[in-house]
Amino acid sequence: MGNKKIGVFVCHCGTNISATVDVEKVAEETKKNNPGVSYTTTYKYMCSDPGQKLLRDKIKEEGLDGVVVAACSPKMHEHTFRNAAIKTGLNPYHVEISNIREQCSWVHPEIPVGTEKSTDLVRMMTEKVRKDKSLNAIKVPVTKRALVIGGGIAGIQAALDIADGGHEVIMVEREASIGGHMAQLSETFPTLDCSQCIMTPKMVEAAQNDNITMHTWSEIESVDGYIGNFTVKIRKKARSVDLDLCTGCSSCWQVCPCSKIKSEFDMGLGNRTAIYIPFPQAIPSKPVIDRENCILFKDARKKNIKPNDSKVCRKCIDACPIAPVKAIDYNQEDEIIEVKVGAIIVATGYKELEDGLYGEYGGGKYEDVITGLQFERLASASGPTEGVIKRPSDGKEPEIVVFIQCVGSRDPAKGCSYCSKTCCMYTAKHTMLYKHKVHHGHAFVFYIDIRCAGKGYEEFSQRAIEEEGATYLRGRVSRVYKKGEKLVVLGADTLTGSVVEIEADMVVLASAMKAQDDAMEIAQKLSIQYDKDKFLSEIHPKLKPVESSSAGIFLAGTCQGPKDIPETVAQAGAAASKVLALLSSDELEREPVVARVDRQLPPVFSTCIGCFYCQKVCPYSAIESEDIKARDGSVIKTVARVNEGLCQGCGLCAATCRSKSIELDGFNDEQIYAEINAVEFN
Amino acid sequence: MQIEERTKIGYYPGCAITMGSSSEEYGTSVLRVSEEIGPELEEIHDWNCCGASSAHATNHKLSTALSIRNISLAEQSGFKEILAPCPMCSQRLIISQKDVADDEKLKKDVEDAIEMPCNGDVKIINYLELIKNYCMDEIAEKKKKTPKDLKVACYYGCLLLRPPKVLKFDDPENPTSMEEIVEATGAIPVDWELKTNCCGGGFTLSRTDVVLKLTNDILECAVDAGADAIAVACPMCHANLDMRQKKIEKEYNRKFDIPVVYISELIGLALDLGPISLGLNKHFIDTESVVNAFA
Amino acid sequence: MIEALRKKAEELLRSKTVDVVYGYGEGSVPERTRPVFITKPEDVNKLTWNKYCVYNLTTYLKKQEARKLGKPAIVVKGCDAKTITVLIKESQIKREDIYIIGVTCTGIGEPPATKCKACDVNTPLIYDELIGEKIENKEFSFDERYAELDEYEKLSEKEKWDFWQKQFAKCIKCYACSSICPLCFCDRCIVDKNQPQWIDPSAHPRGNLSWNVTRAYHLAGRCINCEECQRVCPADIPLNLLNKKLAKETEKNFKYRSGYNVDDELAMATYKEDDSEDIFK
Amino acid sequence: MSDETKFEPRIVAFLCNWCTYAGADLAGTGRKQYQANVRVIKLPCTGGIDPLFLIKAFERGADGILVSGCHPGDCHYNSGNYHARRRWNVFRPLLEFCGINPERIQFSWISAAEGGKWVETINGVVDSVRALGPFEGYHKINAIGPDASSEKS
Amino acid sequence: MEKTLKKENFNSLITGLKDKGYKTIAPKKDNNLVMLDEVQSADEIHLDHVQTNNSVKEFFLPKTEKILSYKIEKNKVSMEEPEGFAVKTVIFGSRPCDAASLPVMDKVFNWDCSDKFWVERREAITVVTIACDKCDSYCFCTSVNLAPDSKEGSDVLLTKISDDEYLVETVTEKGEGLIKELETVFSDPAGGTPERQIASVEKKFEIDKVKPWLDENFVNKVWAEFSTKCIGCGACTFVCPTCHCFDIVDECTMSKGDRVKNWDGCQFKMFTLHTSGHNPRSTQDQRWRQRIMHKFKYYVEKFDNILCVGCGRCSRVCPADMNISEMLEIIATEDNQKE
Repeated sequence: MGNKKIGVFVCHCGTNISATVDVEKVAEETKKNNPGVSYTTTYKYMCSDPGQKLLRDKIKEEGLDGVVVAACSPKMHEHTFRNAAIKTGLNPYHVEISNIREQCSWVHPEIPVGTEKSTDLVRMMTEKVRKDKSLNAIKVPVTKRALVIGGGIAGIQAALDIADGGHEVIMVEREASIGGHMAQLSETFPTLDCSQCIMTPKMVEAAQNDNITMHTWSEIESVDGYIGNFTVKIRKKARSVDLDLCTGCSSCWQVCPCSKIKSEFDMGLGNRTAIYIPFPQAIPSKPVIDRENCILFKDARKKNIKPNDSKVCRKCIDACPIAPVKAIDYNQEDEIIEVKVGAIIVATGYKELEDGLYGEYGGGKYEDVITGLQFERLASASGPTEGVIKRPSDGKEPEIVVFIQCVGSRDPAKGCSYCSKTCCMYTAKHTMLYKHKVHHGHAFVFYIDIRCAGKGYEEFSQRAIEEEGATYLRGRVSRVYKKGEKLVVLGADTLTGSVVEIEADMVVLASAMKAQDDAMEIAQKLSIQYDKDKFLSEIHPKLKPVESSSAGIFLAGTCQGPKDIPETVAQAGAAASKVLALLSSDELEREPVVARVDRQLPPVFSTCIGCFYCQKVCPYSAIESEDIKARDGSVIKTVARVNEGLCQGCGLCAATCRSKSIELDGFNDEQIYAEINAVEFN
Repeated sequence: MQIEERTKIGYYPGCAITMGSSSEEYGTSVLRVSEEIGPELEEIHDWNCCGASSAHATNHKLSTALSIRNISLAEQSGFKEILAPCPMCSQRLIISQKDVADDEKLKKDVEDAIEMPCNGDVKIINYLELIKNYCMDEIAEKKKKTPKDLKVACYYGCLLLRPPKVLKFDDPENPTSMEEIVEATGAIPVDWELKTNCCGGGFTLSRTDVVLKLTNDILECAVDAGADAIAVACPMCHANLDMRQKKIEKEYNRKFDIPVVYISELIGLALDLGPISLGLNKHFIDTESVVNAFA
Repeated sequence: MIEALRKKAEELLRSKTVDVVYGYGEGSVPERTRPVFITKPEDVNKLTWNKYCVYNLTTYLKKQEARKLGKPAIVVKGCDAKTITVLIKESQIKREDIYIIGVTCTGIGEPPATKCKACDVNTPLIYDELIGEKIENKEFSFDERYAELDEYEKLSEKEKWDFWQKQFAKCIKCYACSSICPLCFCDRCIVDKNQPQWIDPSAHPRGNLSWNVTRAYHLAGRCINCEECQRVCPADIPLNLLNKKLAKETEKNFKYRSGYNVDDELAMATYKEDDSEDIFK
Repeated sequence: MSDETKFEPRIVAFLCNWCTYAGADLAGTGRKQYQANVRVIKLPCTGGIDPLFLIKAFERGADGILVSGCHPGDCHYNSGNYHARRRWNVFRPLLEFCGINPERIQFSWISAAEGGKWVETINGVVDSVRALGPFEGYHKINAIGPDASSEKS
Repeated sequence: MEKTLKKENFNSLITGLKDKGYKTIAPKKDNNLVMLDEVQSADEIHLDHVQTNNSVKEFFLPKTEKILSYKIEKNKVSMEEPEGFAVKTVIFGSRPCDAASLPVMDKVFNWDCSDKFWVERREAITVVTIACDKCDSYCFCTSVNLAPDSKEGSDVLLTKISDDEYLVETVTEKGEGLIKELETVFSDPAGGTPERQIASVEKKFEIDKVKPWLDENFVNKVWAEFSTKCIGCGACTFVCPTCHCFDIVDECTMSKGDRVKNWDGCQFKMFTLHTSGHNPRSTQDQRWRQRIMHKFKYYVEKFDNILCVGCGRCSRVCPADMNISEMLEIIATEDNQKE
């Protein structure tokens, strides 16, 4: 077992490694000192095609049955080099990576130090390789169904792509209708086509696609299982309307008495009734009762009785034409349904920074200081003002509008230091929409830098300045305060070095794009990583932008970071293609890094004594008990057994087992012992 | 009078409002009111300048030592809390306390300079904090006069609230503590925008033009908001708004004639204390309209 | 007490409720008793009870030689009974497989063992039959129960190291400590695993330190403080100090005392969201 | 500077693959320099780190050990770090009781996004162990080896 | 050549030995144990005990001993055998039964190959035994053809004749040489036959009856009955002066390693475990039988010596109070013979 022929391939990585590590010396030292090493070489780019060809050829020529590639982090190319080994017939789990770039050459500048450390790191891996055992991929059945969390443009696009790929999709949307933030926009840059016109067809297509099952007004309760075999519990919040019976005829929300409720869809500019559909093109165009504000539910709560027993107001149910059973049901309860899916796409979108955070700009006190999305609603034909730009306070047409860029973004003091990427474009769009609707009006824009970097984006923002005549002032606004009817905007214009004071009728804040409030909760339910701004983290920013840290879970859209619609749709397509690849095979090959309980010939059978500590600590309850029986059926001993399908390879059981009768393949006792043994400091 | 012995806190007048100084009416009204309500104020023996003016701009160690000396004196006479009505003093004392706490070397130098230890657990409060923490119920209880629709614009200026991370007093963008006190006296606080705008402060001598512009905006905004008087809690703001008002009127040929009173004077009037004893006769713009409102 | 014990044993054997009674018999010298396994009713008068019955008989519940004799009744003091609770929780025995003869005890061993100073199980917490009248179990504070450790915890780092190095140097790796321990029931102990050999079998300071630390750690949250390991150690190493230190840390951090309640989760097999993490940066 | 003159502490770090190892990689991509005394051993989860590994690391000459993984709640395997936390809350006082300075075994939570914290932590461990000096006790018993009976310590 | 040793001369004896380059081992109190250990001065010596907890075996066959060490540099292996492990030593105050174990074990250590670690130590160590003036119920030396004052294995035998004086009898040349070397320390006997204080050890069983029974009773229920209480801990084999089984294991790191000889014992369940998993002696009664058989049958057949000196340590240390003399009494008693 011990006399493996090991090949060591030390990579220059251009100069990333060889600049601070003497790769030749490492190779030479390894050949001289490490037992079992029969071939060593160095190469400029191991991950390149010729590099991998070198690897494959040497495995065959030298008859290697163990390989150590000393290069970048295993997180980068472990897979690449293991696939190269597969092609030569060598079991991939005899290939180990020494991380001598991210954790050595890049962080230790002096050559002697880096070289010595790299030699140690290589020795640790050659020792581990000597103890590596062949492991074969575990075949696991794949549930041919995908789950999409979030019904915005990202979720819709992903769901459509997967459905077109012939697979079933379950979409879960928290609001009463799909559409997300894009539905709230008026026109979209850079082509100024109206968002409703390009999105509504997609929403309808998604609704009518029989591969897509849509759950609106629903949230994810819990996610268990692993790639190919997720079990997801969905909480269908009580709508108080039976979706099958209701035809969306609108007679109920026409008669609803309490109609002064601030509409979330209209960002508080318009009102809605207690029983409502968020916007005319809502899909499904069936209402939901807002149990917080409906006077019937309030009364029921006060009297602590069943909602249907309250007689305070029955207008909507009376108006409902559906017979014999009414489509409205006050006593409807939340319902938990469980679905099995093979892959999950997270498209939960973003949240616009609330303007209350900015005391300097009136902190939500002045009605005429609005956010970007609120301006979208003003400009939108289906908005509260049917597209006429009016001041929310007195409805007058604003003569002078000041747009303030980077409100919240690029401002560490207010908690987000990143750039929200889309505000420069949508502010330029806003000045155009404003000028198209208020020809004699004048738009001022306070900016730090204009970042319009997409295709056709620069031309779009230049058009706002040259053709639409918007005045761009490079500087920040220090204060906005009300003076009579006007809003005084105190700012600076750094290009002329002067203080600027504009008496405006309306101020639009280009608010930052922040992660959803419950982003952390979703991440922990799916056990995927999130960054310091609570945006969900992709495994690798360049090479794996749509894959999350958990296998089988993908990310699309602004939940992963600020981006505009074209990028979101592109990501949705990418995530969908990953899912299609996953669902294309009947069986899924899973990393064979799973736990294994000791099994021996009689009379010992197994060193496991059946204390089942492992079963108690296993997060995936992947450990069952097995009775070892004698020929006459009597139980000799009860021992633990691992269900390879459920085991995720965390190694908790191996560390808890006192007699070490259960070990994790790939990180078994001998391998870890060999690594620690090889750490020897001389 | 309460039975139990009234809590005693240190009183640090500072150069601007002590007896015989330019804004002594603020000091006298604070002391006069404290004889009626709130804790007993005892002037810190042998207090010195708080190092606000030019000192803190030119010599950081000197100004810190000056402030810390006052605090150490208070500590030695057993005070746990010090009232510094003038915001320039309270700001300077608080910032010095923080500087010394954060910088061991500075602390050692300061202690050597003032030959006294400073362990910095004394709390510095401004006049609004004093009234809000101790006197709100007493005012309601002891109020004798309620003014007939006297509309008052509360003006905080900047030093009471800034720098917010250090002073941690009220909401730096939209403070309400003075409004609450004015309401307690029976007057009606008006909602206006420039209550935290700077009045130009120390530039009143070197750049009078800038001060005129800033104070004009403030007065204009207060008058437009329908205020009959402006309440302040800072001698510098009072000087710029009251003493300069005639010059502003001449410069911008606009009549304001709006009296600028200290919040302590308002409380005094509500408690029916003699206007003279509150120093109301020492203002440039006649405060008669305010006094009559309380009649 | 002895008469009641013998009468009960005879009754159990005659009625075939059990096939064997694990009890204490006369020792080779008056000051010692030895485990006896009574299978015939007429041998019951070999059973005795006195202050020398220090042995924790529950260790035989996991020895095949004893269990070959059939369904056992077992004589247990309060401290020994706690072992049965742990064995049940670690699915090593089923409660219905054994008949427990509890004996009230007010202190065992000559001079009395240190565990008896703060003993709160004079009456066993679990039994089918109780010999001797029930004694109200006293409550002892956390400090009283771990008073024995204070003297050692006060030592400086160097003094602690030197003390334990001197003690561990005496260890001859005879493994009497783990053979006697009723909770060291692994068929193949970690020290017997030689691929890889985590713990050096040799009796030199390096091997002795890793053995004694690992043996103690593997009893964390399990040891019920019966002090047998310390009694049987031929090199007279104060082994129970290590177990007691771990019991103290387990109780301090997780409010868990081993062997008192058959329902609560085993300390080292579960976690709480708010476990203390002041040692984590 | 050869070994004799200046003591260079030898640190072994057991890192969890999903968080701290990725954090260390991030420090690499950020080119954040730190001291090279550490040798990293990657394991799927801190929950998979057995106290035996630490004893063996000391037996192979380590002066200090760092165990680091995901922040509680972030574990890729849900509860791995919770079990680990419970384990170390008990194992470390045992070693301290036997006279091993607790500063020689340090624990920390470092997420995949905290490259800076990795550099701070590892430099902190190296400096604090350098202050403690070489692990005399363990090096001595490693050297003695088998013929302990003839050479009384 | 008759001599006496006064107690007050102990100090000069110890210092004399030190000057002559001897290392001195003597019984020392170590809280509630009496252990044979290196002493520097006489007042450390503790003599009013029945038997030391450890036996002299430890100084001839150490509990752990490096028999070979190797280093690997640049793929070349260099080996090295330990030198100087046998140090000129005097064991002062061992008991006659301990001393008697040495010649018994000489036979096995010089059997098909002479074990240099044992032989060189035997030459280097001089055994000065003190006859037992008291015993306890565990001692049964008289039952195994020995006595509290037997001379086997000793170089010099001291016998207590008064509270502070011992009669010195040299047994071997090595003993004589030692006495000559330290002439001054000893004094001439006062004349007349000194009254020797010797313990009287009651005979427990007839040794001659043991082997014949063992020859017939490989299968017997007494083995199981007696050994049910044995927990297989191995303490008895480690403290026994005549148990000499050992295990060899390699302890190595990447670049160097040691081949180590450690005590082992037939009572461990792993002792006879085969790699296949089969264990010829899987239950404790088989192991207990093996212990008795080896000591009183196999060793006798091979070397014509009983591999037991009756010191009683195994019975004293046994957690389960299994008394070996009690077992032998059962074997040697009349009615048992027939079964």
